[in-house]
Parts: sequence; C-alpha cells; structure tokens
Amino acid sequence: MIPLSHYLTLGAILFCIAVAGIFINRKNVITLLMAIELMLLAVNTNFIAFSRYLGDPSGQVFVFFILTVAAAEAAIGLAILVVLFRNRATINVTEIDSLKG
Amino acid sequence: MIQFNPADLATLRPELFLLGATCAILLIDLFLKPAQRNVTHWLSLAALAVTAVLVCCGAPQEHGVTAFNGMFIRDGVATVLKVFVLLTTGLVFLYGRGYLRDRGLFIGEFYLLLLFATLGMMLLVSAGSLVTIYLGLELLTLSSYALVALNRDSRASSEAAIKYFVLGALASGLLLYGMSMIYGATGTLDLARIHAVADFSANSPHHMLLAFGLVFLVVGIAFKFGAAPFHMWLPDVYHGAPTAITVFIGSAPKLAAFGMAYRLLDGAMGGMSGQWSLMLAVLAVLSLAIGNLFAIAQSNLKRMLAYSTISHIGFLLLGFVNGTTSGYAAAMFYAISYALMAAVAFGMILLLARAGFEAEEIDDFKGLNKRNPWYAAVMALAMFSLAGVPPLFGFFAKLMVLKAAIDAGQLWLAIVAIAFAIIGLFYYLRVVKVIYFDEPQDHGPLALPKDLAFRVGLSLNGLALLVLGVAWSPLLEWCYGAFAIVAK
Amino acid sequence: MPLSKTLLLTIVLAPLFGAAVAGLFRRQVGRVGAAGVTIAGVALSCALSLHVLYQLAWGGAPVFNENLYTWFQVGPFGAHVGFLVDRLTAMMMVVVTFVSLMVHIYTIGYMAEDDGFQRFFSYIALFTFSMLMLVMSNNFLQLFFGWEAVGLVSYLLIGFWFKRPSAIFANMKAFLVNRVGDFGFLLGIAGVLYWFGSLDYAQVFQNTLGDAAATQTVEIFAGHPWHVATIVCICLFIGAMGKSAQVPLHVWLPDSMEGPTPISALIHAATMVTAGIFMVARMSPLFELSETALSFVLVIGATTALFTGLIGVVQNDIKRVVAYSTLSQLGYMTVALGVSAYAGGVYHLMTHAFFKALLFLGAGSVIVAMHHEQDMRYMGGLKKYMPITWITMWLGSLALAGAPAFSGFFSKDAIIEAVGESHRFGAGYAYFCVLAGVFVTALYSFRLLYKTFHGPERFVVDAHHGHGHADHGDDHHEPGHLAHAPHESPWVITLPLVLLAIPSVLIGWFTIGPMLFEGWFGGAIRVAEQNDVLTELGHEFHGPMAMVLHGFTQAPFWIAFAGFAVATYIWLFNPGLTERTKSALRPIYDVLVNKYWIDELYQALFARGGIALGRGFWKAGDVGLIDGAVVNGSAAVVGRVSATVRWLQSGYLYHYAFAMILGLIALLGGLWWIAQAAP
Amino acid sequence: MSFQLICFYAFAAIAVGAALAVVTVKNPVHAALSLVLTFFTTACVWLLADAEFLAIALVLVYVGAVMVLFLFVVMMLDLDLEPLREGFIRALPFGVIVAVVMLAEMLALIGVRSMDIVAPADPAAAAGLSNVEWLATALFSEFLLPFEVAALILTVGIIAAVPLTLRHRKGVKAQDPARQVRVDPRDRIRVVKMAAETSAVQNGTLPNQESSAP
Amino acid sequence: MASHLLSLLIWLPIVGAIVVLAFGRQANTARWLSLGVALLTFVVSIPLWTGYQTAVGGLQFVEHLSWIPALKANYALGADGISVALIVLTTFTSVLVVLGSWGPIETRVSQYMAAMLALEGFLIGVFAATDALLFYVFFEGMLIPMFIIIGIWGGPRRVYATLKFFIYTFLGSIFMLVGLIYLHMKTGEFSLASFAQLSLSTKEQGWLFFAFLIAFAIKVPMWPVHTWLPDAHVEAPTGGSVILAAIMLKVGGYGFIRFSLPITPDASQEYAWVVIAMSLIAIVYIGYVALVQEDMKKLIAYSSIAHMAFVTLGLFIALALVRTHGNPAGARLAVQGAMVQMISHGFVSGAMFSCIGVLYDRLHTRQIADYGGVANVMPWFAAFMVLFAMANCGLPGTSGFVGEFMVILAAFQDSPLIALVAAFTLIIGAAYTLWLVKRVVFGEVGNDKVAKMKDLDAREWIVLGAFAIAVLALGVYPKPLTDLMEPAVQQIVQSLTLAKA
Repeated sequence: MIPLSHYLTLGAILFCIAVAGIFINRKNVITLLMAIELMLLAVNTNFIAFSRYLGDPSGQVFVFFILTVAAAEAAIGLAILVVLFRNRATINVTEIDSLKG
Repeated sequence: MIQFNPADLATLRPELFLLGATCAILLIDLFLKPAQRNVTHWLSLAALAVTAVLVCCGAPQEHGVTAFNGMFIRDGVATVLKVFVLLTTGLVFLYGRGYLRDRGLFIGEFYLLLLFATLGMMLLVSAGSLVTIYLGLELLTLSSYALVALNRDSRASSEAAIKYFVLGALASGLLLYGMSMIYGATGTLDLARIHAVADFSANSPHHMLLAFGLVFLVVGIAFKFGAAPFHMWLPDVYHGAPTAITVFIGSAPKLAAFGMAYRLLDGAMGGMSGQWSLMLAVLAVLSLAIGNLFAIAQSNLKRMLAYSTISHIGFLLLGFVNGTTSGYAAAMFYAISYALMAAVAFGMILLLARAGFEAEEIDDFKGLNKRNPWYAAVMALAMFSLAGVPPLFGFFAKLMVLKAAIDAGQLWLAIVAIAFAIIGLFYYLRVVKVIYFDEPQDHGPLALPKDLAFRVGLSLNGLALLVLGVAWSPLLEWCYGAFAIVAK
Repeated sequence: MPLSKTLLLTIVLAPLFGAAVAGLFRRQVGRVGAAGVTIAGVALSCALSLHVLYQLAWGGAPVFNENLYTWFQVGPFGAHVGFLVDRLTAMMMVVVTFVSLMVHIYTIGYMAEDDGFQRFFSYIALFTFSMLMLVMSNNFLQLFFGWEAVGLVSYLLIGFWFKRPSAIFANMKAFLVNRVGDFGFLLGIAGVLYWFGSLDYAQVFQNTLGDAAATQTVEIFAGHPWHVATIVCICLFIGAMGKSAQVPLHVWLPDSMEGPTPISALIHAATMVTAGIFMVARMSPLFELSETALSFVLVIGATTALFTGLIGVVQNDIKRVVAYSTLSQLGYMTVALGVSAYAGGVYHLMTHAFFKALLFLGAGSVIVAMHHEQDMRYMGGLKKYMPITWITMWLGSLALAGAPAFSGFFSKDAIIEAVGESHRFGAGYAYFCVLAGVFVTALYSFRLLYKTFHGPERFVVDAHHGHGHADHGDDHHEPGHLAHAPHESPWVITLPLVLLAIPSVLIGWFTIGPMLFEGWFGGAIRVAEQNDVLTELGHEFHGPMAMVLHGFTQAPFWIAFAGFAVATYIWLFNPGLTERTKSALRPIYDVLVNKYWIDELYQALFARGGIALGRGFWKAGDVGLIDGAVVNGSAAVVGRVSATVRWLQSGYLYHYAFAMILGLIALLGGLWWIAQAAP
Repeated sequence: MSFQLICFYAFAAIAVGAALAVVTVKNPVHAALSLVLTFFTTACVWLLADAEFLAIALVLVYVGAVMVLFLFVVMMLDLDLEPLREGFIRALPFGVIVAVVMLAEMLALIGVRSMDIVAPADPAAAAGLSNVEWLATALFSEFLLPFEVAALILTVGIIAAVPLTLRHRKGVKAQDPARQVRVDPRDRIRVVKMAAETSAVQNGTLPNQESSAP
Repeated sequence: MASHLLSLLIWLPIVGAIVVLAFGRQANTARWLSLGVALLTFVVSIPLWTGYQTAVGGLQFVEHLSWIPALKANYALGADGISVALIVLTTFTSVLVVLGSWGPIETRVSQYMAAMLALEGFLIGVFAATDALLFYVFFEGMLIPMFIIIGIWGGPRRVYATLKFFIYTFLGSIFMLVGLIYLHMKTGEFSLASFAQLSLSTKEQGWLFFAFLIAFAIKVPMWPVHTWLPDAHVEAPTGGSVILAAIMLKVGGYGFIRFSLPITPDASQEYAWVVIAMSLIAIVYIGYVALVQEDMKKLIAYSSIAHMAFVTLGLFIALALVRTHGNPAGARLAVQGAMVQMISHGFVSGAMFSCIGVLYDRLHTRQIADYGGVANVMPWFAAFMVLFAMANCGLPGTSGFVGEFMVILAAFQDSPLIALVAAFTLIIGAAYTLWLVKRVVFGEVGNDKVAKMKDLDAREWIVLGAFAIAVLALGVYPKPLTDLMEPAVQQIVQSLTLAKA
C-alpha cells in the first residue's frame, strides 16, 4: 500500500509549486489563477488521503465541496479577468498598479 | 445513519427566511423596470429587518442550539453578530442607493449579491464545522469579489477586484490547506469534536500537525480581517471598489471575520490558545504599526480609512490575545464598534459624492463645517470615535480590548497599541482639521442628497457613536451575555 | 490709656481711604477733592499717630499687640494680620505720617500743573498706608506685605511720568533690585518660620531666648554646618539691603530720582528706604544671636556709607547729590545696626528723615524755580531769589554734615562713637569708613549749597523762550535757559520746608538722651549685654549740651570742618580750581563719575546676560531640542517613515502575494523554532 | 515495491512535472493544457486512494468545465504574450528558494516520516458500499446543509458573472426585432418646413433631432 | 441626603451647549443664551461652596449611579473642598469667558459658545468625578471642544498649535489609561477610593507613577513637556486662552492630588525628586524663556508654566516633608499652597489673557513691539493690567502671593536650597512681567494705531473688574478658601503617611 506520507508529500510539493508559480509569474494573471487551482488540488489530495487513511467520508465530502466552490470561483474570477481586460486591454500584473501607496 | 430532523429548519429560521426573501427578490427584480428598482431596495431592507427580528426572537436563552449535526450553531455570539451584520448591511443599502443610481449601478444584482453575502456571513458566524465555515466564507467572498467589480467600466474597480480575487483565492487555498491538516489530525470536520477529540498536548503525535494547520488557519483569518502582513489587498480594494461597496467591505465582514475567528480559534483550537494568541499578538503589533504608519501618508480618504481599518484590526486582535471569554467579548465589542464607525465614515463619503464626483479625497471635505455644520459634526464624531477619544464609542471599545490585553498580562502589547494610537490620532485629526479649520473649496451650502432615509440613517448612525459612548453598558452586557451563554 | 484697635485701624485706613477715593473716583472728585481727601486722611493719621506716641511715651499705655484677623490657618501655621505698637513703632508712625503730611502739602504746589495730580495723591496716600502696615505689623507676613506694597508704590511713583523712557527704566530697575532683596527676605522669613516656629514677632522673639536657638546649626551643603540664626539674619538683611539700598543693591536709588521730587523726599529718603533699618532694629533679638550676621551688616553698611558718598561729590544733578547722600546716610544707619547700636540706627533714621526730606523738598523747590532744570551747573546765586529755600537748605545741610547741636550731629556722632566702641569683626574698617564719610558728607553738602545758591548765576533768563510748564518730563528747553526769572516757591512748598527745618535743627537735642541712652524703646529693641555699645557710651553721656561741647574736641567735628573748608575753598572762592582738581584726579574722578561701573556690570551680567540666557534656553531648549528634535522631530520621522514605507504597497499583485507567503513562512518558521526550542 | 506504489510514483511524477510546466511554460494555452495533465494524473493518484467518485468528478468538473473555461478566456482575450514573460528569469531563483524553504518547513512540521502509516481496508468496501454510495450517504445526511449552501454558491457564481460580463454596449450594431416591428413611419421621416435661407447655425440643431430617432 | 447638585452643574452647561447650537442661529441669541447658561451655572455652583460643610469634611454632594455594571464603573460624583473650589473657579471663569468673547467672536458664534459651555461641563465633570473611568472620560472629552475652539477661531498657526495640543495631551493621558486599566484589573472596580486603598508593590507603583506623571505633567504642563502650551495659547482665541490657562491646567494639578499622591505614595516619594527637579527647572528655565518672548501671549503662557511649577513643587514637597522629615504640618502648608496657587493662577492668568485679549481686539496683534504707551490712551486698562501684572509677580495683597508664599515656606522646611531656587521666581517673575508692562503699557504712545485705541468698554470693565476683585479678595483674605480646602488637604496629607507597598 501507499503510505500516507507519500500523499502528503505530493500535496506539499504541489502546494509549493503553486506558491512558486505565484512568484515567478509576475505578469500573467491567468497563470496566477492556474497556480491557485494547483493549490486547491494539493489541498484536495491531502483531504482524500486523510479521508482514506482515517476511514472517514467527510474528507472526501469536503473535497466535493471544494471542487464545487472552485468551479464557481473560477467562473467569477474569469469574469473579473474579462472585465479587467476590457478596461485595460491587458492582464499584465505589472501594469495593474494604479492602486498603490 | 443520520436522519434529517425537521426541527433543524426551525433553528435556521432567520437564514431560511432571508434565503427565501432573497430568491423572491431575485424573481421580482427580474420584472422590474430600472425606474422601479426602489421596490427591490425597500424589499431588501424589509427582508433584513424581518431577519433581524427573527434572529432576536427565539434566540436561545440558556445555551446554544445546534442544527444539522452540529454544522450550524445558534448561540448568543451568533445572535449578536448576526444582528449587527444585518444592521450594517441595512445601512449599506440605505447609504448606497443614491451613489449607485448616479453611477448606473443601481441594479438588482447589487442587492442580490449583498443579500447572498449577508447569508454567507450569517452562516459563517453560526458555523459549527470546517465545511460550513468554508462555504459560508466563500459565499461571502465570492459575492464580495463580484460586488467590488460591479462598476465594470471603472479601471480602479476592476483592478481592485482582480487583486481581491487572486489574493482571496490564495488565502482560501491556505485556509483549506490548514483545514486539511486539522482534519488529518483529528479525523473530523466538526469544530466541537475537533476540540474534544484533538490532543493538544505538546507530546501528542498530532501536535505538530495541529500546530501546522493552526498556522494556516490563522493566516486565513488574518486575511479575512486584513491583519498585516495579510492586509495588502485591503487598501487597494477599499480604494478601488465603488464607495457603496466599500461601506460594505469595511463594516459587516469584520463582524463575520470575528465570528469565524472565534469559531475556529476558540471553538476548534481552543486547546492551543497559547500558540495562536502569540501569533495574533505578533500580527496585532504588525497591523498597528503598518496600519497607522501607512495611513498618515494618505491623501485619499478611502485609502486612509483602509489603513486605519488595519490598525483597528490590530486593536481587535488584542482582545483575542487573552484567550478568555471576556477577551472575545471585548473583541466582539470592538468589531461592532468598528463596523458602526466605519459605516459613518464611508457614509459621509457617499453623502458628499455626486454624479461624476467621488468626494474620496480628504481635501474634498475642506470647510465642511461652513457648508453643513451638522454633517461636519457627524464626520467629526466618527473621526474622534475612530481615534478613540472619549466619550465616544470608539474609546470604550479600545478600553475593553486594552483591558483584555492587560488582563492577559500583555502590558507591553497594550503599550505598543497606545503608542500607535497616538500616531493614529494624527490622521484622524487631520480630517477634522480639514472639516473645521480649512476654507471650503466651493462655497455655499452642501447639496444634500434628496434621500431622506439616507440622511436620517447617517445622522442616527453618527449620533449612535455618541449615545453608545455614554450608554454603552447594555451593549457590553449583551456581548458579555453572549459569551456567558457559551461558557455554560 | 491703652491703645484701641479702632484707633490704630483708623490710622492705617484713613490714608487708604483717601487713596481709593482719589484713585478710583479721580474724575468725580477732581483735583481739589483728591488733594483734600488724601491730606485729610494723612493728617488724621498723623494726629492720631502723635496721640499714640504720646500715650505710649507719656500716657503709660502698654504695648499694643493684637491680631486683627487670620489671613490663613493651615494646621498649626497661622498667618495673621495684626498690629504691634510700641515706642519704636510709634516713633516710626509719627515720622512716616508727619513727613508724608508735609509731602502731601508740598505736592499741591509741586504738582500743580501736572495731569496726573489725582493719581499722584492716590499713590502717596497708598504709600502712607503701606508704610504704616509695614511698621505697625506684628508679624513677618504683614511686614512682607508692607515691604512689597511700598515697593509697588515706589515702582509706580518712580515711573509716574511713564512717558519718559528713563523713568520707566528706573522704576523697573528699582523693583527688580528690590526683588533681589525680597528674595533673601522671603527666604529669611521661611527660615524664621521653620526654625523659630512662628511668623509672629512676639512668638519668634520668645523662641530666640532659648539656648537652642543660638546654637542650632543646619547643613545646607553637606559638611558645612551653619548657625540657623546666621542664615536667617543674613537672609533678612539681604531684604534690608534691597530696600535700604545698601551696596551692592544700591543701584536703584539714584535712578529712582526719575520720580517727582516729593516722592524722592518721602519714599527715597525719609521712609521707605529706611524700612530696612527699621526691620533690622525690629529683629534685634534675632540679629543678636549671630555675631557673623552683624559683622556682615557692619561691613556692608560701612562700605555703603563711604563709597556712595564719594559718588555724591561728583554729581551735577541736584537730586542725585541728595540721593547719594541718602545712600551714604543709610550706610551710617546700617553701621549702627551692625555694631548692635540699633537705637542709634533708628535714631539717625529719625533725624535723617527730617533733614533729608527737607533737603529733597528744598531741592524740589529749586527745581520748580528753575523750571525743572536739575543740573547744578546751570544754577548758582539762587539765594537772592528764594531766601526761604536757601535758609532751610542750609539748615538741612548743616544737620546732614553734623554741625554740632543740629539733630544730625547727635545721631551721627553717636554712631561714630558706637563704632569706635565696638570690637566686632569689621569694626575697624567701619570706623575708618564712617570717619572718612564725615569728610565726604561735608564736601558734597556744601558743594551743593555753593553751586546752587551762591556764586554767579549760570543761567540765562530768556523771556522769548515760551514753553509752558506742563511738559515736565520733556527736555525741550536748552539747559540754562529759563523763560522767566526764578522766584520763591508758593507757601504750600515753603511751609513744609519750614516745618521740616524745625525738627531737623532741634529734635536731636531733645531726644538723644532718652532714645539712645535711657532705654526709651524698652522691649522693642533687645541687645545682648556683651554687644551693648550704647550703654557703654551712655556712661559718658551727660546731656546734650555736654555732648555738643565735647563734640568740638572730637575728630568727627574737625573732619567735617575740613570738608566744609575744602568745599568752601573750591566751590565758593576758587571755582576755577574745580577743573584743575578734576584733571589732576582724573582716574579717581572717572571711577566716581561712572559709579564704579556697577551699573554697567549689572547691565551686562544680569540684564543682557539674562536675556542671552533666556534666548539660549528658548531657542536651543524649547524650539531646538524639545520642539524641534523631540516633538516635531518624532512627527517628522514618523512622516518620513510613512512616506517611505508606503511604497511597500507597490500596487503589484505579486508583491502582495509575496507578502502573504512571507508572512506564512515566518509564522511557520516561528512555530518550527518554538517547536525546536520547546522540547 | 508494489504495483500500486509504482503507479503512484509514476502518476505523482507526471503530476509534479506537469505542475512545474504549468508555472513555467510561456504560453498560457500550454500552461492550461499542462494543468489538464496535472489534473488527470492527480485523478489517477486519487483513484489509488479509492476515491473513485472524486477522481471522476475532478476530470469532469475541472478538465471538462473549468479548464475549458480557462482556455476559452485565454483565447478570447487574445493576449500579447511577450511582455507577460518579462522578469521570469529574475524571479525564478526567488520563487524556487521560497518554494524550497516552504516545502522544507512544511515537511518538517508535518513530520512526514512519522506518517508512514498504512491505510486500513477501504472503509466503503468494508461497509459493503461503493465509494459513491459511501460518499452520498454522508453528503445527503450529515452534510445536507453544506450541500444546500454549495448550491447557493453556484447561484451566486451565476448571478455574479452576469452583470460583470453581460453588457449592452452602446454603439454596437445589433438588431432588436421587437423594436423593428414596432417602428412607425413617422419616426423615420419627418417633414420639416424650412425657410429658403437659413443660417448654418440653425441647421446645426438638426443632428440632434436625428439622433433622437431610434 | 441625595443631592444632584453636581450632576446639575455638569449637565446644565452641556445641555445648554446643545440648546445654544439648536437655537443660536442669530449671533446675539447665542451670546445671550450662553451668558444665561453660564450665569445660571455659576449661581447653581454657589450653594456648592456655601453648602460644603468644612466641619464634616470628606466627600460631599455624593452621587452614585451604576454606569457599566460589568466593569463596576459608576457614575459617581462627589466633591471635597478642593473640588468645590475648582468647580466654583470654573463656573466663575466661564461666565467671564462668555462675556469676554462677546465681541471678539463674530463667526459661528453659536458653535463657539456651545464649545465653551461643553468644555465647562466637562471640566466640572473632571473635578467632580470620583470614578476613574468617568474622570478619564471627562478628562479626555474636554480635548474635543478645546481642539475646535483653537482650531476654528485661532490665529494663523492654529492648526499646528491645536494638533500639537491635542496629540500632546492625548499622548499623556493614554498612558494613564493603561495605568487605570491595570488598577482596575487589581481591584475589579474603577472607584478612586478603592484604588487608593489598594496595596501595590514598589515596582507597580513606579510604573503607575510614571503613567500618571506623564499624563498630568503634560497637562500642567511641566518642563520639559510644556511646549504645547505656548503654541496653544498664542493661537487660541482669548476665551480659549483664558479657560485653558485658568482651568484646564488645573486639571493636571488636580490629577496629581487625586491619582499620584493617594494611589502611588511610595513611588511618589521615591521619585519626588524628579518632580521637584522638574518644577525647579521650570521656575528658572521657563522664567528666562519668558523673558525673551516677543509675543505677549507667549510670555504669559510661559509664565503660566513657571507658576504651575509651584503647584507640582508644593505637592511633592509635601511628600518629602511627610515621609522624610515627619513634618505633616509643613506638608499641609505645602499642599494648601499648591491648591491656593492653582486657584490664584486661575484668576491671574485668566485676567492676564483677558487683558491681552482686550489689546488684541483693538490692534489685532499680540507682538509687544506693536504696542507701547497704552497707559496714555487707556488709563483704566493700564490700571488693571498693572494690577494683574503685580499679581502675576506674586505681590503680597494679591492672590498670586499666597500660594507661592506657602509653597516657599514649606519648601524651606524640606531644603533651604529648594526654597532658594523656588524663590528665584520673585526676581525672574517680576523681571519678565514688568518688562512686558514697561514695553506695552508705559512709555510714549508707540504708534498711530495705539493712539486711536479706546479705553475699556462696559463689558470689558466687568470682566477685568471681576477678576480684579477675585485677585484682591483672595490676596487679602485667603482664609475662606484655605478653610474650605483644609479638611481635604488634611486627608491627603494623612493618606501620604501610610506606606502601601
């Protein structure tokens, strides 16, 4: 069988890749959104692993909800992105800095 | 097999009513012409009012009631928070109408999203499980993202929305990561059971896991509050969002955030109060420092108030440092006071704003006293109250949290807090100075909005800061009472 | 007949009433009313004072010592207002009210053309009240009240012509120098209260009797025990130095001549300046406890007596000559106090009051005649124009110079002999000073007379020079040019001269015996047996006649005569000699004319120094350090930090996210660190 | 090493590699596709943990809906890609350091090594249920309230997306049949009496009248 | 017997302020209304004085209402002799301030008057509160009207001055708040009596002492935290200056009496030298600084600092006398001196600022150099000015003497050196005051503008006359005042004898 630690390590790695992605992609909002999806994926992996190893369904149920919410979130996020692009004709993060200081 | 218990529905009566009303408004609004949007407005207000009544009536007397297998808790804390969430949301409706109309944003979606957000907050403060916390939070934040972006033709608004969204999603991710750890350590999502099951002792095998999850939880909470260094979204969002939305973002969600913090930190992680109170103390100091230092340099009132919010969160967190019910009560008291004060301050911006003019620069308030002494006084009340000058409400809120910190033996924290409060005083006084001591840019009396309800509401809200400053005992008793119920 | 409280109150309040009416209702009562009411008040006081003196001296009335009311009562400390009237007080009351009355009358003429007529009367009546409060006090508090009140009136009167810059400078100077004295005085009072347990004279004097009082010491600076009596007495005497213009606090008195002449006579010659002498005499039980303090008094007094007199020789302003003479005579009185001859000091005080008031009023009369010209270089030969003034001035000067049988002779001789008799530390120096002073006194006294009344007229009567009399203060006219010829003053001016001349000549003859040698003052003055020089002298005293005859054989007389001779030679017979002497003695002359540069020193040290210090404190301390560096500085630092750090809020999304992640990492790291540290 | 473990390593390696690609590749379309790959492989990993339903749901929901949405937006927005890559190299070491530090902290704190526990038997199977039944039982009893709330959230998603993206732009030339039908000839042509000679200024008012017509 | 006199005194002016705001749209209506309210308050305060039974002593006119039961904070009022004296001073001065602001304040009269009345109410509240929280609320609350008064009706640098004033005082008091909360933690209530009975370790007392010190030292103000005062005074309108100098500064001294001495006597003893040193520095240093001021108000402001130093000096000398010399009698003298000095300074500084206000109303400048020879054209004014100047330099017979005299007498009993430095005020105080008088009042008429100045009008006469009567009455017969305060002073000294650590 696969030990729990493997899952957790995978989750941690995915999580850190997501975090790194947020840093390296200083320009592209879409990639930022994708990095966040990655992060949720890491969380879900954790939940599933725990759920499996605890023999408890609630972890998996939580993943179900996370997927649901993430879908709605993606919808809204992309909608905002579209609005932003319409207003500024860019999704370059370095150009979205009129609010600062 | 757990059965559905119809009595649970009775426990959720206020939420169910609000949901029903919201759906009804959704449908009704579809058939309304833009000119008839006032119907939506008043219906929404009525819905909030009725909900508030329902929250109060049938509030549990002795101890909290849970429903849906502990997913939902209805106790004193929830009652108090809900009442003020509903109240401040109502104020948002009241204050925002003219502003939105002037900007073509007087649309049904505003009301619906706000009502959904309110529902989310009610759920959040009543949450009894990590799932309900997450879902309530998302219901609130998703609505908020959309609200911030509502003025889709505004560059600032969309910029604020994308920042809010990305950072909010990141924070959600972090929070969830923490929840997964907690779940892993305890095997349950139920807050009460987490508290009961978890072995918080330092030599427990799950101790590190819990502590690890706790850090992420704290980050999620701090983000929701806007505590430094998780505050970066806050000034930009306050600044960029349409002011009517800023009123909302600045007031009610702080109450919800308090509820969430209370449920998570005390309800679930109460056994680790030593750890989280230390973390919160650090965050409090950072928030006080950053909030006050940054606020001084602002010329935009909304932005200044945003940074001031951060500093107020620093104060609020002092209440948590104690880790006792009286500390929570103080923090809740603070959250309520802050919500009311912020409502006045932003409401004043709305009052002065006209079509094509945002009135969000501090200089836009120049000489207000000469143009309209009454609203100048209202704004001054808000500023003095925010600064914490007695006999205004804000002072007593500060008193309570300082007391909480000192009772906890964290004298140094209290002293840091007041040291920054002095810096804070400076920028609040600057607003008062502009209002009273400067010459107005355009002379002649202030053109007040015709909306009588707005004016009366704002005036009463301002006066409340004074009245509650003199007679704050009932509210304090209520807050204390709410926690006493939990304590039993 | 015992003295009644009502009687004494009337004496005090009558002038106050006059002052209040003349001051507050000056427009309503007018000139006549103001003069009338004040003169009536002072006359009443004077008459009643005479009655009091009579009752005490001959009527067998006991000493009056009662409190009127309690000023405050804090625990055991009571401060009261009350009267102590014994012979010493009664004598002072008479002197004060009599001279005051004379001055009042004189003023009618002297100030006839002044706008501030009523104000002036109000002031001098107020002064009379204050002076009476001072001398009649039975406690230190009230003494201090009177002390300061006379200072206030003096301040107001010196600056009476407040348009004159010199006057308002002089009055401020007078007040401040007096304040320096008061500073010591107040500390002395505090010491009295602390170490002698009361502010009440009788109580304090009672407490001085114990051995403890004489031997008690205190260490103000560790390791230097001082007798408390010495501290207290020196402190009190510093007060006297201010008020009685002793070196080095004498600088205000010559300048005070900026005031109208009547007040120079009243305040700066006869009464107020002698308050210090009176006070020390009154405190004799205290001073007797400290040999050191008395030596201090002696040296100061001797220095004053000689060195200020010397300045008088080179002055040209008629009033200033008299003023320096006053200083010198005050020195004599102080010397008397210093050798424990308190009665001698007081006695000289009394005689001096008459003849010095006379001299001042005479000088005033001259000044009026000369249209407010005070420079003696533009006078001369006035005797034919104003005979009464001339004669009375001669009488006064003779008394001052100590011509035998004149009142000044008795008092001054007594002092000189008392000094000769004393073995106190400093008595030798003092003896030299007072003897030399006799020569100097004669020199300036007769110089004044010769330059003013004798010799050629050094003024021009210029009828076309049509200036009104109203502009007293303004030096419009050219020196030595008069609108019309000088003439004798009206009777309101000459009458007081005559009335004052009588006691100046006679009073010594009748009073020397009882006052000096027969213990007339009774318990008012207490002298320790070993210090009692007057009693020593008393053994050789065989009546005034004998004293006068004896006087001709003594050094003082011949020294005075030498002074007279020199003065006569130089200023009457050989005026050309003046200039030659002046150039021959140029260094000495410069020192004297510049008054030893003490004014300049004070000006530089205290006035300019104080201002420089104040500016330094203000600019460097308040503005620079406290406000600049700390208050505004901290605000500026906060502002600058704020302006700098605000760019952390860069507006870039990834920075925001970065901050969050960093926060997370920090929290995790902290947790990890704690976890590592904990187990 | 069991077969399952080999599978796990394989899928996990692909997932990590694809995830790295997501955050490093230039083209957002490629990134999105990499993300799809990550999802697929992660779904496989989930299958290994007996979470069949969620694995399928992940593929259906994410790959089928969310990622399509992403691709749709990416393509619709017609991005200029070059500037979006600037600063990538500069930020890379930084991101790597942060990620590594964080990973180290996380692994240390979780105490991964202590978690080498082996899973018990599949609880669903033990109860004689399929994974879906097992999940559904919990979802519709214990988690009934959250389930309803999730529905609300989706509603909010719809309500929110509409005002943000649906817009009636001014100046867009689109037909409105209803208004076409309602049209009245008088709205179209107006006969205006004009003086023979009018100044140009007066004529200047005409465009306004025109624009008031539909 | 239940008495609501104190409540009435607090709320009458505050309610009056609201009435003035509501009905005072016409400037004259506002003026008359405010005068009525102020007069009424003054009249109501007289029974406080006459009704205070000195034979009984202690707190009288006690009121007690539960305010915040959860914190055991009460609406608790009570007055001893000291409070009564200060309250009457407040009501008296307020009448004169309203009267004195009649003409000079022309814009937004109702707001000005309302602020003044509210301020009066708060001040009375400070002096009447026996609950620390209530005290604090009044203590801080009065900053708001004062802030507004200086800021709106003040001079050209009013914004700087008023911000400085507010932040400075806020800075001080907020540290005190921490101290109060700490005490509340210890006792569970906010009553001053319970604080006074609490036994505290030396270390605790030390912290509390400095918390109180900074609050009250700024308020008094003591060197070196005094720099707000000259600025505030210079920029404030006359009425503001009067109330600031005459009453608000007293709050600091009052605070020392109510907080520092009874609550932290041991620490006060330990650090008395700090306060004494600061006071002595103030007397000398500030005296010199006052000497070189070119602005009349600034000069008087600095002189206020020097005079208030006698208050702090007296209070802490008392401690030294009780604790190190076992001389409670001297301590009573010291405390009485400090108290009398407070009252007297209220009259004298109020009068001086009123005088400057009279001049300012005529020429609209406060520079000394712009005046000269005022006595020529304004003889009555000159008479008043000289009188008050004399009171300012502590001439016997005026009120200014009494307190200084007592304090110096008492200080001598502690150390002649302290008395020596303190007595230096006799010289330097006279120097700066008389120099001011010399340059302003005396001399030739300074310029054409001065030549056109009119003498006092009736209102100014009443104001200055009332001050003059007060100054003289207190100087000639201070016994009624000292008798009024004697029981309270005795009680304070009594409390000092008990160590708490």
